[in-house]
Amino acid sequence: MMGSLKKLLGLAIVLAALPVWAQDAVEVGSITPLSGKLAVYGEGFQRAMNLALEEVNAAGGIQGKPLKIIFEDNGSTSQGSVSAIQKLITVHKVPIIFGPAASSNFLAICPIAQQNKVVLIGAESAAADISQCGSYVFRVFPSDILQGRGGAELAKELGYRKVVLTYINNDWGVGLAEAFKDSFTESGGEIIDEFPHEEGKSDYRSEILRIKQSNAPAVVNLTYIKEGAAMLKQAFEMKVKTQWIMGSASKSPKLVEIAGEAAEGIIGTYPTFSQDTPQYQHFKTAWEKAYPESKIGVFAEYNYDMVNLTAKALNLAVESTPEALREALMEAGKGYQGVTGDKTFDENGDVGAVYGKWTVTDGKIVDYRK
Amino acid sequence: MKLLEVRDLHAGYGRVTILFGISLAVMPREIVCLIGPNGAGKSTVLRAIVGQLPATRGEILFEEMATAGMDPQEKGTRGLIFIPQGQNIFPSLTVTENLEMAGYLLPDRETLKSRREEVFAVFPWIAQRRHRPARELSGGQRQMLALARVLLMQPKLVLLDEPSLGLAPLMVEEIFERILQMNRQGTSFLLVEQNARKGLAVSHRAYVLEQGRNRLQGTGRELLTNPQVQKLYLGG
Amino acid sequence: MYYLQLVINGIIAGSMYALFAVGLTMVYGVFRFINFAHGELIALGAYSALFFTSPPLSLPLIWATAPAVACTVCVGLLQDRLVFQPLCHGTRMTLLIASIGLSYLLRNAIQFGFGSDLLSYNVDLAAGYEWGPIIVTRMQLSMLITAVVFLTFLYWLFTRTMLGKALRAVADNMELAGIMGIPLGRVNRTVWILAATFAAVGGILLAMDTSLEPMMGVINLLKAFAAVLLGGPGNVWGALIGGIAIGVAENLSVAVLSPGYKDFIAFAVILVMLLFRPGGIFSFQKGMR
Amino acid sequence: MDYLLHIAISTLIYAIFAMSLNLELGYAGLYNFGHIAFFGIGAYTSALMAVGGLPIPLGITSAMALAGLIGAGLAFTVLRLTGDYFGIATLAFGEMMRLLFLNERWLTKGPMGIPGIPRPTLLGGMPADLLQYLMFTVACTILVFLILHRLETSPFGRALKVVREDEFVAQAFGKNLLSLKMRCIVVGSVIAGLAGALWAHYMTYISPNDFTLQGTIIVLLCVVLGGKGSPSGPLLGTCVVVLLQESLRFLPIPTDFGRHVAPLQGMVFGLMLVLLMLRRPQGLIAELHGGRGA
Repeated sequence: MMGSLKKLLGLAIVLAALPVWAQDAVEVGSITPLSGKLAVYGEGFQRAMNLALEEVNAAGGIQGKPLKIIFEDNGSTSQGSVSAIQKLITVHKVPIIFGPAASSNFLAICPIAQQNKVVLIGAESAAADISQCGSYVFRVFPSDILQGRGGAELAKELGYRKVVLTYINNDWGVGLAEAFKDSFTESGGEIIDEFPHEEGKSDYRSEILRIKQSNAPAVVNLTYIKEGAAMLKQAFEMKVKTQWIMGSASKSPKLVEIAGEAAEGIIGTYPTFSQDTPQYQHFKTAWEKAYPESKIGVFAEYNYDMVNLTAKALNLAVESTPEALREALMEAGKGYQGVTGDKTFDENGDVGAVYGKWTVTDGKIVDYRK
Repeated sequence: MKLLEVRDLHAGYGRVTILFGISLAVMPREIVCLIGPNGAGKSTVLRAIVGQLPATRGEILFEEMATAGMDPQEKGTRGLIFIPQGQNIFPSLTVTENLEMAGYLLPDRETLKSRREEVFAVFPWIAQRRHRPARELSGGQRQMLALARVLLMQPKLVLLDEPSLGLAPLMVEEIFERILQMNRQGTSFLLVEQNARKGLAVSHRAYVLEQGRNRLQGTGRELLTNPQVQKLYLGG
Repeated sequence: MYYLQLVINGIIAGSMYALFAVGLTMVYGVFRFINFAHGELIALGAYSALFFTSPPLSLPLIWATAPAVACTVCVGLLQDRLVFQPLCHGTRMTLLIASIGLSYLLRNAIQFGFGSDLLSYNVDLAAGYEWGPIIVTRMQLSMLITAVVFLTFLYWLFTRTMLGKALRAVADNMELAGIMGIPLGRVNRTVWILAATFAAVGGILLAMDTSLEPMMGVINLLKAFAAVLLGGPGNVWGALIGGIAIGVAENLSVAVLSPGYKDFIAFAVILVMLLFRPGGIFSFQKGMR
Repeated sequence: MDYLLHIAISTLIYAIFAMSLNLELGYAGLYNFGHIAFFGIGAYTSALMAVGGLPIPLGITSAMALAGLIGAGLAFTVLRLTGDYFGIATLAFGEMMRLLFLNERWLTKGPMGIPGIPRPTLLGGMPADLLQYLMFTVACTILVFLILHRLETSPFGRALKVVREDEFVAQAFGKNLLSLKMRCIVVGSVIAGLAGALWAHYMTYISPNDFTLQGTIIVLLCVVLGGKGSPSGPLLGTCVVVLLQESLRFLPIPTDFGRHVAPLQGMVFGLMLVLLMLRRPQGLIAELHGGRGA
């Protein structure tokens, strides 16, 4: 047994000493949840990034060299994210890293990126705190504060002064709920009842009953796909007649697929971008061509833009120092019109956003119009 | 013909050997008792005969057939039954269900049914409590139930471990009464008994074991009157 | 009425916990270890039904149930043959850790095979049935009926058949059962078949209610643990009542506490039970009833 | 280089944590499935105090003290339970603590977690860099190792061993046995609290997600793999587990297959546990210490 242990250790040492891939490509890193509870989304992120990658390389890559993304799994945990970023920084020496989904995981690695002067870009992390992470941290996804405000405006626009607020009990849900509450009450709205719901459960009937009990005309439900679908379905079966106002994370064909009829008529906010732009049309056709068997995933457009924007920045950069790359990214963002709209970064590395409204009609997610 | 014959049996738990060459025999229609001090290996002999312990040396013959390689079910159907000490009923089963568990050693369900009625006739109190869980029974009643189950199986030989353990004297009387009764109907017993006086009184023959070896043997009466046995095991 | 509805929801949620807990408690009753891999049997049942309803077979869900249960049972029996039987002479902790390992292995195997995407059977929706102010959905009704049917079957098996009685006897005292000529192998297999069947059917119901994901079993397993302990390990009817008690307690808690603490209730119940009644509500002895 | 330092630091912190579990599991035979809770209590205590501006040494000490105190409370209530009951009770305790971390937002910031936990500063006032932090962790590991080694050879340790090996003797111990186990849990909790505090200051970020049942299971694997009941066992086990986990990152895996890697890794972990139990339930290095077979 000691012998095989030695072999095992030997193997690990050999593996650690393997040569890093040849430097004839420009490498960037990506920390993606390929396992754990966010793996549901991770595959979609990866597809979107690969789609953009192929296009970048087809168009000549980075100053003649192909672009390459090194994917590191983080197991959907902050610990995994730290391991992953340490490896990306020291073994692969990548200058730019695409950060992990889930704000808690993103926040865990921010200080490391900042300290090592590596550009960190997020495509899904919405927490307000990320704005304060430092000069090397960017995101192509708008902060919660904006979405919270957008949600509050939507509720008011629909004529609801009193709502029930429920949110998924994780970093995303709590962050967004705070932002929504501040914005909504500030402008005179009233929250009748407010409670979190647990992630990953299959029975939310009693939570729905609590909603039903409050007789709220509208419910703001900031939740994920699985939880959202289960809640909508069970509310439908329990004949709860209320207007559901959802957040961006529920805007997924998967939710509509699972909840079916129950998803009809829900309205949500999302950081909008017009689907009529040539950029979006191009993205949509490309996706359908590349992945005919799967629908466009959540935040796929942001991941797609992130890779394209990074490629533009790398092409713009005059040298490969962190400072130059940072500058190049700021520069690349200026007025950049991606699938998800304008990606001009402010001094915190945040982008602005227009909040659109989506609704489900006839089993399809469409823009909500009065 | 000997019903059971044990020749030069060595056995033990793991590396610890307890039996160093025990030899004994039980004839048909006989009650044989094993007595001896604590740790002499009396219960171990029974366990080795039913096969709960592997014999490291020696032979065990039941009706002149080697028992090595027989599973408990085969021994049971051939008429060799073991009643372990203490926990010898299923407490969470009802009284009737406890009796029914003998069914796996009977040829068919009809036999089970008719013999169950016989048992109810012999033990009216069992019939009365047939639907109660057996855990409600007292210690003596449990022992009786275990014996009643033997009646149901009608074996040739019963290995009985400490039937009187922890029972009130009156109950002990009754238990031994039943044993004698079954013996008269043709069942042989090999019993281990701490209460040596009582055990010897009901037995035809007995073996005295000491430290895993045969020490003495003789008829129950002979040993009862043997001064050495009296001094060592009969407290006087 | 609000509270009555909460209690009804609790009973139905609890009857699902009970369905899982019964299998868990039977395995405990006979083999004396807590099978962490039971959760994966739940997921496996759901996923194999998905396999049979998808192309190329595309069976209707109702027909897919039987082969799905059969597959789960096979895995249950394989677990027993390859892992638990060889370990049955070791300590109970060895068995327990092995079952944790198996749980990991199977869960990841499911993810390997089906991916971690959310999947669903696409069951049609229907509005619930109303009786005055009380509303019960069709899915809830099917869960309740399934639980009642299966547990009634179990009751029949345990009290009316030789095999069922033998199973209880083995749980009581395996050594004595062996001496009595009860075929231990057959009884052991029966336990696994029953446990896997209950898990698979429960898993399929859960998946019909919501969706499928590799973690679906684990989430429900902890509740099942609580139910087992509440009822006293090895006590099948205790597990039933324990499951319902936990379902009711956590659903009632939603009315007063933050639903973020819904799980907390189940765990608190476990702790309190263990402290004050280590043997469960009903039992003070081992054995299966 | 930083990557290697990172691996070294996390291995050592996990090794300390594993050693603390080993004290309970390997010596006293207590299967504590909620051990991660003490890691979490340590991490949160130290992090909150440091973020609140209190000196870090005070934070770490308080973390250990609080973990020990809660450990004593837990031991007091659940020690009467044996075997799997103890396991389930502690599992419930662990999950309850996690839910507290998650839901008591006024204190722990809930799921948002606590970012910006300071690293210990050196005399000059500069935060420790990775190498210095590694030194600090190494010192802690050696200290814990020595204390545990000392315990093992002390009458206390021998008593524990006897208790584990022989049920009858254990019963004869009676009340003393309870106090022995109690001390075991308290010491184990204090050390787990230390590991948690080290972790918080190293990661600079903690959230309730770091303290799930999964964490306990990984550490359990470390302990069981290395061999229960010797201080070096968990150390070795942790090294193997971390190396296995990290070396997977270096396999040249095609991107399309990438999504299969994580489940495969999980399958390997699960299979390892099962095979270990089947082939060597006493762990990898038990034979060096003359450990008993299964």
